[in-house]
Amino acid sequence: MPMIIGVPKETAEGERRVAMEPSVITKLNKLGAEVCVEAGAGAAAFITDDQFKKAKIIDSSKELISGADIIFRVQAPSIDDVDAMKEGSTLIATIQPHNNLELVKKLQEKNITSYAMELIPRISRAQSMDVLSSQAAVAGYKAAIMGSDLSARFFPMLTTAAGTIRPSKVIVIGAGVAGLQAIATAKRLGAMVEAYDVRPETVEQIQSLGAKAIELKISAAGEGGYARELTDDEKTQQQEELASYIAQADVLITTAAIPGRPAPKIIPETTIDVMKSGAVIVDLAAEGGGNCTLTQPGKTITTNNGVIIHAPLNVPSQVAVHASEMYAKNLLNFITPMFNDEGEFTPDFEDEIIAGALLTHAGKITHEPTRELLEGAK
Amino acid sequence: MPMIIGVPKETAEGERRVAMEPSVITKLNKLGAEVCVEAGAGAAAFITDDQFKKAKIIDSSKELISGADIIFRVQAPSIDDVDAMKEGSTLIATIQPHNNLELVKKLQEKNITSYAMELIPRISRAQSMDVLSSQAAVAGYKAAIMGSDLSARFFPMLTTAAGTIRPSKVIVIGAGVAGLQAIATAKRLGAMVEAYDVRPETVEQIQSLGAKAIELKISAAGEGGYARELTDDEKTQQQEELASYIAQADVLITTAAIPGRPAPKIIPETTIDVMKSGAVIVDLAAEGGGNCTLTQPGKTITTNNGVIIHAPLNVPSQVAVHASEMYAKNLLNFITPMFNDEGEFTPDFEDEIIAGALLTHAGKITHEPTRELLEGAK
Amino acid sequence: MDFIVDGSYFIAAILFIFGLKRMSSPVTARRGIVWAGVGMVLATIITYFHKDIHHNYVWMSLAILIGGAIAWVTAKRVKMTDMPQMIALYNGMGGGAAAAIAAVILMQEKEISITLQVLAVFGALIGTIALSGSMIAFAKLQGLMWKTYRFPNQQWVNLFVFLVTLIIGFYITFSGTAYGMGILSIFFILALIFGVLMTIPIGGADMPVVISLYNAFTGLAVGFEGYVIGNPAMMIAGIVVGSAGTMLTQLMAKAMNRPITNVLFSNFGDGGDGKIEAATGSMKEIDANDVAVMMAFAEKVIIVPGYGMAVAQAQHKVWEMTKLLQERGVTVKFAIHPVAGRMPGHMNVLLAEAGVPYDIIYDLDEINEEFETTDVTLVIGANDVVNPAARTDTNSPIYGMPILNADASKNTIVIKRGKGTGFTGIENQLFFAEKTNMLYGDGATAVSELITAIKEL
Amino acid sequence: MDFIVDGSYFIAAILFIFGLKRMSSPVTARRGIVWAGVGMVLATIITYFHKDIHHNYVWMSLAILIGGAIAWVTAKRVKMTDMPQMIALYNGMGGGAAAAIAAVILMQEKEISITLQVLAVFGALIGTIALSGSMIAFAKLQGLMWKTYRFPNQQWVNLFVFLVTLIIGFYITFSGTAYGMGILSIFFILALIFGVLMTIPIGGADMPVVISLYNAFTGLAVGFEGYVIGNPAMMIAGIVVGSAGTMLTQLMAKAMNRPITNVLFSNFGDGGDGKIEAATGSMKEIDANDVAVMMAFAEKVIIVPGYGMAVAQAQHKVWEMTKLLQERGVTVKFAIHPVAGRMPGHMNVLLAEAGVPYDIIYDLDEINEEFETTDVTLVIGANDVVNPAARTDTNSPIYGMPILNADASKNTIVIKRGKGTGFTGIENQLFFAEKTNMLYGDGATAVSELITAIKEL
Amino acid sequence: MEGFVALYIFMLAAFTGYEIISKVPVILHTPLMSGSNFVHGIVLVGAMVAMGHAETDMQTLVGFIAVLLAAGNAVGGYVVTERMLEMFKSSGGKK
Amino acid sequence: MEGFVALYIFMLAAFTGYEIISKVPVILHTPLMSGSNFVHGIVLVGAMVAMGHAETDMQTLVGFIAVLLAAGNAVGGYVVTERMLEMFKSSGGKK
Ligand SMILES: NC(=O)c1ccc[n+]([C@@H]2O[C@H](COP(=O)([O-])OP(=O)(O)OC[C@H]3O[C@@H](n4cnc5c(N)ncnc54)[C@H](OP(=O)(O)O)[C@@H]3O)[C@@H](O)[C@H]2O)c1
Ligand SMILES: NC(=O)c1ccc[n+]([C@@H]2O[C@H](COP(=O)([O-])OP(=O)(O)OC[C@H]3O[C@@H](n4cnc5c(N)ncnc54)[C@H](OP(=O)(O)O)[C@@H]3O)[C@@H](O)[C@H]2O)c1
Ligand SMILES: NC(=O)c1ccc[n+]([C@@H]2O[C@H](COP(=O)([O-])OP(=O)(O)OC[C@H]3O[C@@H](n4cnc5c(N)ncnc54)[C@H](O)[C@@H]3O)[C@@H](O)[C@H]2O)c1
Ligand SMILES: NC(=O)c1ccc[n+]([C@@H]2O[C@H](COP(=O)([O-])OP(=O)(O)OC[C@H]3O[C@@H](n4cnc5c(N)ncnc54)[C@H](O)[C@@H]3O)[C@@H](O)[C@H]2O)c1
Repeated sequence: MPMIIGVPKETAEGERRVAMEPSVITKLNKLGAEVCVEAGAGAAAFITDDQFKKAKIIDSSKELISGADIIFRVQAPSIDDVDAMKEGSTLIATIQPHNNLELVKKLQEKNITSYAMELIPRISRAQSMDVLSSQAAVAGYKAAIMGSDLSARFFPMLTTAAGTIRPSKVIVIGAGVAGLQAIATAKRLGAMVEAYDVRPETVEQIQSLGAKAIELKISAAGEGGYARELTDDEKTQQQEELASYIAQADVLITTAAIPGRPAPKIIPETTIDVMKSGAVIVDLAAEGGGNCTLTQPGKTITTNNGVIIHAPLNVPSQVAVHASEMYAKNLLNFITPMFNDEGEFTPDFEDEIIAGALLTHAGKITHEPTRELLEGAK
Repeated sequence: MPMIIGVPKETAEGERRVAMEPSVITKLNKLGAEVCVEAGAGAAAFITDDQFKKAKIIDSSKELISGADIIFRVQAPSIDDVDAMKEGSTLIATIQPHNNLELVKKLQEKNITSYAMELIPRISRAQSMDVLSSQAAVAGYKAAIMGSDLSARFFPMLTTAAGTIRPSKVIVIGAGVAGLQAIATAKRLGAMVEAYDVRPETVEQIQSLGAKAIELKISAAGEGGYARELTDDEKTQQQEELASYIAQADVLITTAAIPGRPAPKIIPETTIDVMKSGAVIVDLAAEGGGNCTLTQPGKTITTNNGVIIHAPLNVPSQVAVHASEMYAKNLLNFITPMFNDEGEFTPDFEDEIIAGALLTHAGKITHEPTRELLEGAK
Repeated sequence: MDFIVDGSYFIAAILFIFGLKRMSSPVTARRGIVWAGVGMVLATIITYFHKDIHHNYVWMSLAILIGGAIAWVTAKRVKMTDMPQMIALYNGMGGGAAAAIAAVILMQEKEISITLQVLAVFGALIGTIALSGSMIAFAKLQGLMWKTYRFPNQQWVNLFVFLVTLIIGFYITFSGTAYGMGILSIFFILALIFGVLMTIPIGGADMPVVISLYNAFTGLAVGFEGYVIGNPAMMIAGIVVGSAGTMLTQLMAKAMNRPITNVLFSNFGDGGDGKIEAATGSMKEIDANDVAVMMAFAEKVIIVPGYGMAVAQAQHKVWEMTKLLQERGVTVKFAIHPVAGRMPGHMNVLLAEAGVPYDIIYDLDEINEEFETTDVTLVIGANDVVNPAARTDTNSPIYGMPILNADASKNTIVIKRGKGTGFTGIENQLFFAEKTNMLYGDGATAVSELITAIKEL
Repeated sequence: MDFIVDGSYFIAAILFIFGLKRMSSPVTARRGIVWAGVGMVLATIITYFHKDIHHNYVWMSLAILIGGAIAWVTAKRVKMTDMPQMIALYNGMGGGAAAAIAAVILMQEKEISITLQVLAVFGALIGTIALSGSMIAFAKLQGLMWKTYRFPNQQWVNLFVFLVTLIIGFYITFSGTAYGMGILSIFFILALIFGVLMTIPIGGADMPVVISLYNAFTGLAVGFEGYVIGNPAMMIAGIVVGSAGTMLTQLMAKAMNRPITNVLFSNFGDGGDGKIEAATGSMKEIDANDVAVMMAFAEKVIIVPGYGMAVAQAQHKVWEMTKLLQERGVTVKFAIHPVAGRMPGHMNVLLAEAGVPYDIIYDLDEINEEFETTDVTLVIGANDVVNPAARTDTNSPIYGMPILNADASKNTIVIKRGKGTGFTGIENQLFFAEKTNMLYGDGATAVSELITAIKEL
Repeated sequence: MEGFVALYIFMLAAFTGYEIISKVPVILHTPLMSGSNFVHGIVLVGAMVAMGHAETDMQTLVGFIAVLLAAGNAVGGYVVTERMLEMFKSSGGKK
Repeated sequence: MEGFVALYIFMLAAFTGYEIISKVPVILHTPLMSGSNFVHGIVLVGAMVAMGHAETDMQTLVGFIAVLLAAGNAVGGYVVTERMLEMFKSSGGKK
């Protein structure tokens, strides 16, 4: 009996991605698994049921979920959906346990082996499974596109018979995966791009894309390639120095994040006050509360001085086709080593990556921080 | 007494541009004219009244209009606004007389000297006054941005740990000013761009932007650099040949136009039927009815097979800052030769450009086709 | 002593060779002439101790002083633009000296081997031709005589004179010592006349080529006489110059796009002269190496790209070239005309693609004043946007359009494929202007050549 | 007849010079050897008519036949990898011939000028050294003897032998014809011994340099003996080779990053030999010219860009180089590793910016099989993504990451600035692999050099 | 030939050799070494002359050896060079 | 010197001259012409020798003229070349 992988239609609002892609089905079949896809699961990502022809199309969501040994999802399932799952089956999704404690409990109760993709350790070998990277790349690209679309100005310089259009200045705050992609895209469009990040190694990376690195006097390099939180004093200083740069910006893209914490508030109202009328802020950190104090996640507002603050949620969803493709491939790369040559599903729970992503297993919460949140420190 | 140039706030719906720009005021002053701007005229284009400080800000629209010797506008005024104008004063705008016959009559009656900017002959010397070119450039740029924003796919190729994203194919139909700009912008974003135009000389021009020219067997080169209309047979052949290309497109941008005629219907439903799910059409010809039969001007629709047809009106308005700047400079370049060294307003009605743009003057309709429409052939 | 003398000559010969080698690269050229100069001083001083010199030391020194002083003063005074005729003059003097040496030897009527005799006479012949020919060239360029002089059957007359001279030369060579002063004088006089005849019909524009040819002649004459009097330094310096000069003559003729025979003999038919005088009417082609040197040693270069750069997709190369120039300290700016190319911002798109930073891109208003102070303006595939007709010719379709004042800069180089016109299809007087040179070829190819050439400097 | 003989020698000399000139460019090299060959045949045949040859025609021909036949057969049979020792062998034969000529002359004990005497002896000395030295080099490379041989105070012994040889040489030179066969024999024997002593301590890796040096020696010896027997063709060919060979020796030593003195004398102390034999442990530096030739004459080249290309912003140059290669008919592909650079699609952004068309860009899955059939893989600033440790070293932080199999291709060239590690900070065995060569330098600069070098081919 | 003339010839020939080699790609080092090795095979001519006017048997013998060696130098040098340069054949034509 | 030796020297010197010039940028044509014009000013040496062993007054006179002309060639050639090459001064240093 081959393992059955079920891919339900996403239920979260505004979610257009799907955790499957036609070419991935073929590869899963090769591994020895069978794939079932809910009818219309790919519709929002423009993948028709026809294109999923290598998979079994199942009309009812409940039927699909209850029949599957492994569920592939983009976002965390509803409690109901977990209820419908087989006891002891496997769930792979971006579960965000700290926001979904109840769900985790449910998973534990139902004895479900669940993996939170976003918890995969960011080691070299795991890069091909890293959904944070793949979806951040999508978001970064899209942020630049949204910025150019919202701006009432040209990005590139144009010398025309009706005068010379000066290129827009785009400033990117946070040069992680998303930030770098935003830099690259804005540069492509011909904008003058400057970028800032607290981690000093980003200077070279920013320059390697042909953009200018803004160098302030504060460094916040933390462990494992992530940033640490800044002290209050440092924050104020950072803000002031940055404000003088940001005042020049036509488009400001903010991507700053600190893992497991709310997004740092880097752009206070005072900074926005000095910005140009018609300037656009795309706050990619909206999901974590935003990098601007004025950010209203999910909304687009215009301030009194004419600054447009766009704070989109679930940006990768907007590039649903390719975001789904990359997400599905991440899942494929994650699950591939769990199958042995005979097509049996034998995850190695000792493996650094699997252990890192494992949230619940055999009735236990294996992810320590989540367990602490739910059950208190040991 | 210096001439007074009045710039009212645009009244047309959705019009965000303004026919003035701060640097242009300085230059007009140098010519010997005084400039009055209606309060808030630039707001939608993010130009505050403050920035217009070299001009007199007048709160009331009526007051401004009735006090001005020359009115600068983007779009044609309402009949009321013409009523408010001084007898014998001058109006410069994109009047589109064939769509505004009544207005023309009114202008004639009020003895107003009116210039339709879009009628300026497209000779080398007039390029700096050519609003069709300047606004088409804006539209072409924006079309590519809109296309990338609406598409659920990446434009560029990306080789990532989560697989290689193939670049989008963007096809541009009509390689005039707007089409070329769309090609350039889509190329910049990393898309594979192909373009088609009936005029054979565009092949080299398309290639000069690094894009691929689609060469069909039909040529429709007309007089003066514009295209002629095709015969029905030719049209069918064109459509069929094109359909095979368009089936590959992720984004299709259509800009085909024939001056003084409705936009040619190049993309019939049968072509759209073969397009990919999730493909995007940006129909820049919407103003003229669109190049697709399914186009609904001003609307964005999704067809049954998942093709998104976006048919925006007044695209330049979306890039209001720079579109206004270019438009205002066009007007400046147009009016500059009309002032003599003493700052007197002495238009030379013999001049090819002035004569070409002149719509009504001294109680006469001077633009022959319009006069024919209103008064019948002589 | 003899050993020291010979050794000094040897060192001088080495110095000449390396001096010339250095002179063939712009970077080391200045040191090259110094090396050669040192060799010359060494050779001259040591010659006072030469074993064959028995007397006349004072007169000799006097001759050196007088000749040197006159040459020094004239050479220092002359204007830079008059340099070519001075070269002709000094070259003629060298040819004369070689001929005079031959004369002394032939006058001595010693029995010498036939080889020596042949070379002595041949050296005398070409030295003398170089003398009178160079003098005519000098006179022409200095404006001392009619530019060209022609008469019917000129070529036949010349041939006749030449053959007679040659026959007398043969006679001198093979008559042992039987010839007398009379014959010798006639020989030299005829050679002088032939040099004059050969030069007078050649036009001013071709003079540099002819001077170079006489320079090679003098070199050979010196080399031959060096052999005759057994002086290897003279022999080697002379032959090296003779060979280098021949090569140079060919290169110069090639740079003018004319075979060398054409320069020497074609002017009898048509009025090919005066080409340089008449400023307009012809486009002057230029070589990529030359453009490279001009730009590399300029203070400021402005690049004017046009539709041709887009067609050639040469933007990446243009930027690479720019960086090379910048590395050498040249200020490079891009001047973008508002309607360059075929769509608004066409050039911007391409330059941005190539990575040209915005701060060296200027539009017409910002840069038009600067052309006057620009050493080299490089127009790449632009045409209408630099057409001065827009300023002057009221009938031109582009009259009234502002243009980039490429014609105001000190030198203008235009890269285009051929005689193609621009968008408006009209002629462009800029291409015919005196300060304009054409570098023909596809934009990408031509700029590639420039890059290679700049790198080699 | 003498005139014809001399004239033929003259022509042969010219053919040699132009032949060598052509051999110094890969494009004309093949025709160069043919020119030189024609010169050789001409010179050899005409020598039968040389005025100084009175007898021994048959024996002479026999010697030519035997020597030629043996050489022909061995040269045809030898494997390509054994070429260097064959060159050593033939070169030694040439040196021996020169020495033998000197021997014949010295044996004849005629009164000859001191200059001739000096040159004859000196030629004999270096010819003999070249003979025995080359033979040792041959034996070593052929594996016929221990790789190196050392004993205490070796350098002093060598010096002593050399000085004694020299003193005897002086004696022979200045004793007129008073020296006898005995002294002469001792002289030659000592010279032979010195050649052996000089060569035995030098390691295998340095052999090519040493062979080149002996080649220059033989050239000089031939040149000197040519002077002695009054044969200008030999003289010129010999000296040209002597000079060219000296230059070449220096270039070769430089390519190995060692001064020539180091090669000859340094090996007494440390175990510098065996470097080539030990495959791992050292990175081999390579010259841009060499990489250019490898790529230009390859069928297929794969370029692997990495973060270093981004840092150097070398993408435009890389594309320019690619186009040059394509023009020469080379198939060039880009292999993009999924995590090359520092963000997803980093390389794509840069290559697109430079205008590299998508259809020659391949990702890991598409191209990884192809490395095996690739002549040259050019790694530009990539490190982790081509690190074979990912396949083999379970402890490596990148273990399990798929990598580009750059190490599978026939040659791998790595461009990087120095010994810098990649993102993960680990060593890369690829850089030490036998088929890998390092081209050090900033990415943009190094590729620039490649472009220049390719253009010059 | 007097000494200085020889010196001049040596100097010019050396300069010529130097100029010829000064800009050679590394990959040609070995073939060029081989080619120049062939060129000094011209020593054959000298060996023939030496043998041709040898006066004693001993001299004839040494001459014989000289010719033998020289012929080996010339022929072997040519063949080896030719073979090495073969690799520049096919691709060279592409250009 | 015998004829063929001269020929060899001529050949080598010619080759040397050719190699030196073969790749010269056009802008150096005139200075190089001038420089080589200076170099054949070495004829001065010959002129001095000719004058130094002149036998008759006539010969001395011709020799005198030869030296005069040759000195003019040398000195004038040098000065003119020097001045022409001055333009490569300032910028040359930039590199
Ligand atoms: N910018 C706009 O919005 C716009 C729109 C429409 C029209 N225009 C008009 O277009 C013109 C633009 O002027 P321009 O100076 O840029 O261009 P241009 O006047 O069209 O001249 C282009 C020149 O480039 C040369 N060329 C073409 N291909 C080349 C190649 N591969 N390599 C080298 N040279 C090449 C051609 O000469 P050869 O054939 O001899 O090589 C030609 O003379 C103006 O007249 C303008 O009014 C502009
Ligand atoms: N793509 C992504 O999304 C992403 C994100 C984060 C991390 N990473 C990691 O980044 C690494 C990418 O691998 P990679 O092979 O592209 O790069 P890499 O392993 O970081 O190696 C780069 C190499 O380039 C050389 N270099 C740097 N600057 C140079 C210059 N100016 N010119 C020439 N060489 C230069 C360095 O050596 P020298 O100092 O000696 O010159 C270095 O060895 C992987 O380990 C990957 O996991 C990737
Ligand atoms: N080892 C791997 O293979 C691997 C895989 C993926 C990512 N990474 C590394 O991890 C880094 C972070 O990845 P991410 O994009 O997911 O990070 P993230 O989304 O957590 O943060 C985005 C960026 O915001 C920056 N930031 C945080 N606080 C800031 C502040 N106050 N001001 C300005 N900037 C601030 C961070 O430095 C980071 O660069 C990446 O740059 C990448 O190099 C490594
Ligand atoms: N003389 C000047 O200085 C000047 C100034 C501006 C424009 N122009 C020229 O005029 C041309 C047209 O300008 P525009 O952009 O305003 O044109 P437009 O807006 O009228 O038309 C847009 C394009 O659609 C094309 N088209 C028409 N029917 C088509 C069909 N059936 N299929 C495909 N394509 C079709 C036309 O050829 C044109 O290129 C420009 O390309 C430009 O070269 C010249």
